[in-house]
Amino acid sequence: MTANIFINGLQYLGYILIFPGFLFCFVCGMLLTGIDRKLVARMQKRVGPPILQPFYDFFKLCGKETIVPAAASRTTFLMTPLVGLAALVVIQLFIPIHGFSAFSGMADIIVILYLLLIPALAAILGAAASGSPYAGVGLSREMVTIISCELPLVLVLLAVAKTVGNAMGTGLCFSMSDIADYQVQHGSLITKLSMIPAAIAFAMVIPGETGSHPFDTAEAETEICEGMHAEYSGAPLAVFKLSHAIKVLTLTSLFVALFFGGIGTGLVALDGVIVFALCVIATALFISFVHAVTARLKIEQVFKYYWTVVSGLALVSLVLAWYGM
Amino acid sequence: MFQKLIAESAAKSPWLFHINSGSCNGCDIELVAVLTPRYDVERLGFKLAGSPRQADIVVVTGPVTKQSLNRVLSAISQVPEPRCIVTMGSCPQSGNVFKGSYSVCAPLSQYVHVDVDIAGCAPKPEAIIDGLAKATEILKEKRGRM
Amino acid sequence: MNLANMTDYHHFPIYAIMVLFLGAFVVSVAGTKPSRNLKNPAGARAWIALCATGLSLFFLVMLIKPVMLKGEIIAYWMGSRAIAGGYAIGIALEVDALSLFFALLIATAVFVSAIYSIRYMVHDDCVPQYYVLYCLLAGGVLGLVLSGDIFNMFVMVEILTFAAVALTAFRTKVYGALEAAFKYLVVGCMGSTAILTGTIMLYAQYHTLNLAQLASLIPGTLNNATKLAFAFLYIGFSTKAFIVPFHPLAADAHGAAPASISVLISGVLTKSGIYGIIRLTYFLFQTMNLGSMQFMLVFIGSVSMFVCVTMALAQHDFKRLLAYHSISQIGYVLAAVGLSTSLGISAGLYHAMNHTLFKGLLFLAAGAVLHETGTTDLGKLGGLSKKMPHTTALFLIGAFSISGVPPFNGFASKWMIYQASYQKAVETNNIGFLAVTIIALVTSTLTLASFVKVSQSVFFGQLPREYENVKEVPFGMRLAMGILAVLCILTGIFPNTVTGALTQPAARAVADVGEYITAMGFKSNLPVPEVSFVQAGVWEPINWLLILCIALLALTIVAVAGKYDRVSENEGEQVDTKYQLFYGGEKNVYSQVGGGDLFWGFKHNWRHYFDFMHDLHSGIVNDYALWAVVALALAIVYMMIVL
Amino acid sequence: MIQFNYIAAFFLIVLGFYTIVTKYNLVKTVIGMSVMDYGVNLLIITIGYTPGGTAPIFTAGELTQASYFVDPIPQALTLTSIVIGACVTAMSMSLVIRLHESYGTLDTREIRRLRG
Amino acid sequence: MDFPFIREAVVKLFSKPSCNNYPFTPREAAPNYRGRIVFHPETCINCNMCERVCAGGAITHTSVKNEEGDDVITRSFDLGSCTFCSTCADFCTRHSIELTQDYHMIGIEEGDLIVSGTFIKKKPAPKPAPKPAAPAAAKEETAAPAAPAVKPRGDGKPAQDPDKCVYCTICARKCPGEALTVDRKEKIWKLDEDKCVACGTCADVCPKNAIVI
Repeated sequence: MTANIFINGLQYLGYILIFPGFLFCFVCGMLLTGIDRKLVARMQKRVGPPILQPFYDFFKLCGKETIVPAAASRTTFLMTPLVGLAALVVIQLFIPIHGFSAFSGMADIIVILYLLLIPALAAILGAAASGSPYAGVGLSREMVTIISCELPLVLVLLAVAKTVGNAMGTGLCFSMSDIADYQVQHGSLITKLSMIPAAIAFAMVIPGETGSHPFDTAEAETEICEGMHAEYSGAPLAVFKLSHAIKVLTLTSLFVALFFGGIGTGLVALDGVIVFALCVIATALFISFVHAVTARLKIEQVFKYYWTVVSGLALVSLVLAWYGM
Repeated sequence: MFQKLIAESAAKSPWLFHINSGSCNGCDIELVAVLTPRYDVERLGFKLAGSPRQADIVVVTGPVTKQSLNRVLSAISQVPEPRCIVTMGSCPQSGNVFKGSYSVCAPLSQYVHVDVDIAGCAPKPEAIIDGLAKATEILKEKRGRM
Repeated sequence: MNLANMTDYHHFPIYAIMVLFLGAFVVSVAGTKPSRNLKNPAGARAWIALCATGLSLFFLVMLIKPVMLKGEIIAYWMGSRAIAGGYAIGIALEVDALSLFFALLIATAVFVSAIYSIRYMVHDDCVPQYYVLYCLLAGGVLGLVLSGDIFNMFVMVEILTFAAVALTAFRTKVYGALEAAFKYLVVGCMGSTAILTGTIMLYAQYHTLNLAQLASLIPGTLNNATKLAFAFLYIGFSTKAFIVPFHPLAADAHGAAPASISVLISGVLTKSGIYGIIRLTYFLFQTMNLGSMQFMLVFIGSVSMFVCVTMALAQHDFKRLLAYHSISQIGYVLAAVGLSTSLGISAGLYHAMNHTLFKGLLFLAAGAVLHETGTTDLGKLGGLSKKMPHTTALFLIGAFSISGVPPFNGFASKWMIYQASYQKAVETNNIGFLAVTIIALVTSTLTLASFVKVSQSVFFGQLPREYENVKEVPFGMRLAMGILAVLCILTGIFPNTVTGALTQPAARAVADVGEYITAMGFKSNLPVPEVSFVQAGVWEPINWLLILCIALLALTIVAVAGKYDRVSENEGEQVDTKYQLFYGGEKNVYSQVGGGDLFWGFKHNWRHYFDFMHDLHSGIVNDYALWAVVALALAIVYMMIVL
Repeated sequence: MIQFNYIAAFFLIVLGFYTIVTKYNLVKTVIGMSVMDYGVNLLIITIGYTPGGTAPIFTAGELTQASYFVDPIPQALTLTSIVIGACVTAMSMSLVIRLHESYGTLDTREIRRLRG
Repeated sequence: MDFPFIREAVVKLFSKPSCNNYPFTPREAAPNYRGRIVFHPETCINCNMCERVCAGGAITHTSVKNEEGDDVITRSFDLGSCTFCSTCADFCTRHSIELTQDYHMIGIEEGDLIVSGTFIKKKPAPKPAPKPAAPAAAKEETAAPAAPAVKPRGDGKPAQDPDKCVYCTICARKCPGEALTVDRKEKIWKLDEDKCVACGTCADVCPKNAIVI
């Protein structure tokens, strides 16, 4: 009995620390960022940094001096990056990968939606704690971006809940693992008519949530000195960069888990996982592509764009889902 | 091992912070040219940082006018260690044609220790890349000393 | 009467009320001369008030076991004057789970606020009178929710309105305090008059004032006069709950009143209004199974939710902002209650409870800031986190709770509300309820935005020079805030326990009207309803938090091992340039991003709406009275058409 | 003739509302509130009225049938209501005095520091 | 929102990067690029024209006497103060200054950016051959009669043709060594033999061709 608990505990610890947890997130997130940077450079006819560049950046920042400004509140300033990172890793644990999730049955899509707020909130609090006026501007923009993304995201997730619920006969289904199981059994959600606008809307939300072009108003390094991270240096900054990398991974894998789950070739044993990974990479490439071909928007344009175009798409999807299409 | 990794990485990802202390913009344009597809220093890991807190290398252009002196010095002091200060163009190194003016405080080296001077008015992008490469070597050495 | 008889728990409801009114009496008898103790100018009178509120809370807590857990309904006839000839002549208290639920909330808020008042009211004159009014207010609200008699409800409403108006105007030197009190008095009196008129009309029809008897008589006998009475009563209780269109009063009153009173106004008075509406719609008229009634409550709730949160975004005063949020959260409660499903009622009550806790906490934090700095203007404050770290931490807990950030209690209850509204939408196949879910989710984010603004402009950012010498607030005030913060976290982490012990019995009581009627001794042929609290989604914060804690722990270990916290900090008084903020290299630049401009990107797109709203809230008492009259007229027309 | 009472009562209530909404003088607002109160009081009293009824006092032997009484409960309610109405008037007048002291005017259009 | 660069992005993704890969493949500067200054001290005649025309004040010289009494002149060019305008090279009559195509100018240590050259200027001490010109320091009258017989002196120093000379003073103003004194009123043209470095600038600038070398 005790041994059993011990082994279970060890297994869960392994989940948290290694596979869908820290190590995996660290490596994959950083690699995705590296690929993104390389790809954007190539699209601009540049050579671009090596794919391992984010790792170099991370380790270099770890070795730098960490300065706490005199005006900052020390604890908040130093703790918020860690909280944000931990929350992101926890979200990653809840996202099912082709039916496998480390902690199934605990995650509902609205919970995930709100957990996604925590990293952003941590960054915002850290920025506020630094006391910098640039960080103040940055955090206000980040907050407006969050508001902008929230409405389409909510609509998309409700549409998904309704679609899966319709198919399962319960009317609505919030559980992430149920959605994954459904897709494994009935094919991925993207094959449904109602889910196509939702998928497009979700894909458009990803750049906004991760703060990538053209929605990177919050971290506009050329106008407001890196915005929220203006006063961060050294290891905390490294953690923020890592969080950003993991956020890309999290959102893309959430996207794939919601819309492209359950695609398998049936040729090899782990085909589902491989297809999943490929889908994640493809989505990341799409984000890079958007990054490369757009210029930064003004914050009010970001808001307008999300609350009209993207929300409109999501609403169409919700209405279609409501009438069972 | 971790320390070695950090020291190795320090040379591979130097981030720049650019301070214009009253420059004519010639050097600034050249510094931007370094980031363009033709020269593309990002392949060496260079990146322009928005804030001095995140920078490793401070690039100063311009003849350090009296108005900007204190600002330049405080911005430089806000860069975390290990850091490397690079003056670019003739102005911060000596004052160039503005030498002797009542409003110019150049050279910068009488206020802070300058690690690398990149000569030229304005320097050619290749020269800037060379200078920055030298700066990364110094950076790595400084990291080793820490 | 022997002791055993006296300690019978059937007497406890009246004790809980009596203790407070007695407290008011004793405090007033003790005279108006301030004591020489500078730390507590009210002297023993403060302790009397504290004891009274504490005792009251104690009596109510003792009732949890019989009423909440065993489901007993205490029918208590004053002076043992029970039913005579089929009509209730005497004055009755009737405590079911719903009443007790609200009474517990009220007593908790009152008790915590009393702890806070002791040190908070130090700088005021006339503190002894403050405690008289305080006890009156508390007693009034408690009497309202425990009363089994509609006329007594009216009397208690008047008492609490009076005390609240007097306390709003208590700091006469405060900008706008008198004005706020007068507006509140005018519209509040219109509301009270409406309640009295409605009561009288019911009496004219049914010749009884007892709630249970009315509940047994009214259904099936609706005529125009009854509908008129319903409209009057509904508007009367709306003014007490400050829901749209009465929200400007709340904003004015909260902003002007002392923070300890703002806690009561937002946490207690609004709850009394909600309680009145629940009693009215579910018990007296039992109209809630009508789609049109559900529609009305949900619609007004959603409008309150959204309008008030956008109004809050436009505010520049800490307490006014909190006041608008208060009404926004009441909108959640109303919308959830209006869903008329057991889950919805349970969620609404849960949110009502959480609202009392976190809004109390936030108002107390605002009071702490006011106490130390003398202002609540968001534009003037800044950087207090270095000077008041505990207050900042407590404020952040409150802010996270109200914004619905997991794992705090706001999230748990909002999550239930989303589920309830979505389930309702699916069950009735009505896309209108879906809109409620969406509005609730968006409002939640806007709330978060608003609190980010507050934390940035009050607690973070740069410290203005004049607040260099600000200190942390006294322990008594921090204790009061700490109690609420702990409750916020506990109710957030153990949502299932809390709903099981408190809100589900209350929701069951709401559903089971027949039991309420029969407990009082009247006949009821209402069936015992099937009550289910099944949700589609799960929220198990313990597991989730455990994982988060492990992850955070692992990170912290790595961080400590990697000497993450070995940072360079400024030493000594003089701030080296290295540790100054980066502001383009400038030195000592006082630059704080103004609280008002933070959400330009959002507001710019909504500028016509904001301009319109600003013009609408004109601040003229006639306009607010006009809104009340229009609301009354609309309510009458709506009731006449749909009921 | 009892209908006139009801009409008068509601007329008074509406008159009170009208005064509060349209008059820009604080004192007139207070008067409006009082008028509203009187309307309600009249309403209550009217409801308790029984044609031909007497005072609800039992004096031994005179009356045997309680139905000749007017309903005593509304009268009790009216007393309470009158007391409350007086309190409202007193309270609002005291506020008006303080408002006049600090604002120097009784015009509601100028007493609007709190808005938006 | 419109996306004007989609096509270009896709095309460029599959085309070769336009990067010239600088530090790994060395690059020549463009023709006529003005880079590092090279100084040829052996041809310098210390006329100091370069110092006078230098806008940035980058050119300095030091003069030390060695034991033989000769001037050891070190001319240094501070690249850290130079605008690379090439005016010094243009003005140098002896072509001792040259701006090369070398752009690699990085200074790490003190003096990395200084280009200098040293040469010895022989002391004109014994004054063997050009004796006749020497006493001119004091006696104007003697100089004037000698004027008609104007012919090149042979040592590279100027001689005046009084017939042609209009005493416009341009030569005096242009003389880098300030060896000439010309007074317009008194009609005096005087050469300081010690200061003259025989650069020939006066002959070049004379509008009347009144100076012969």
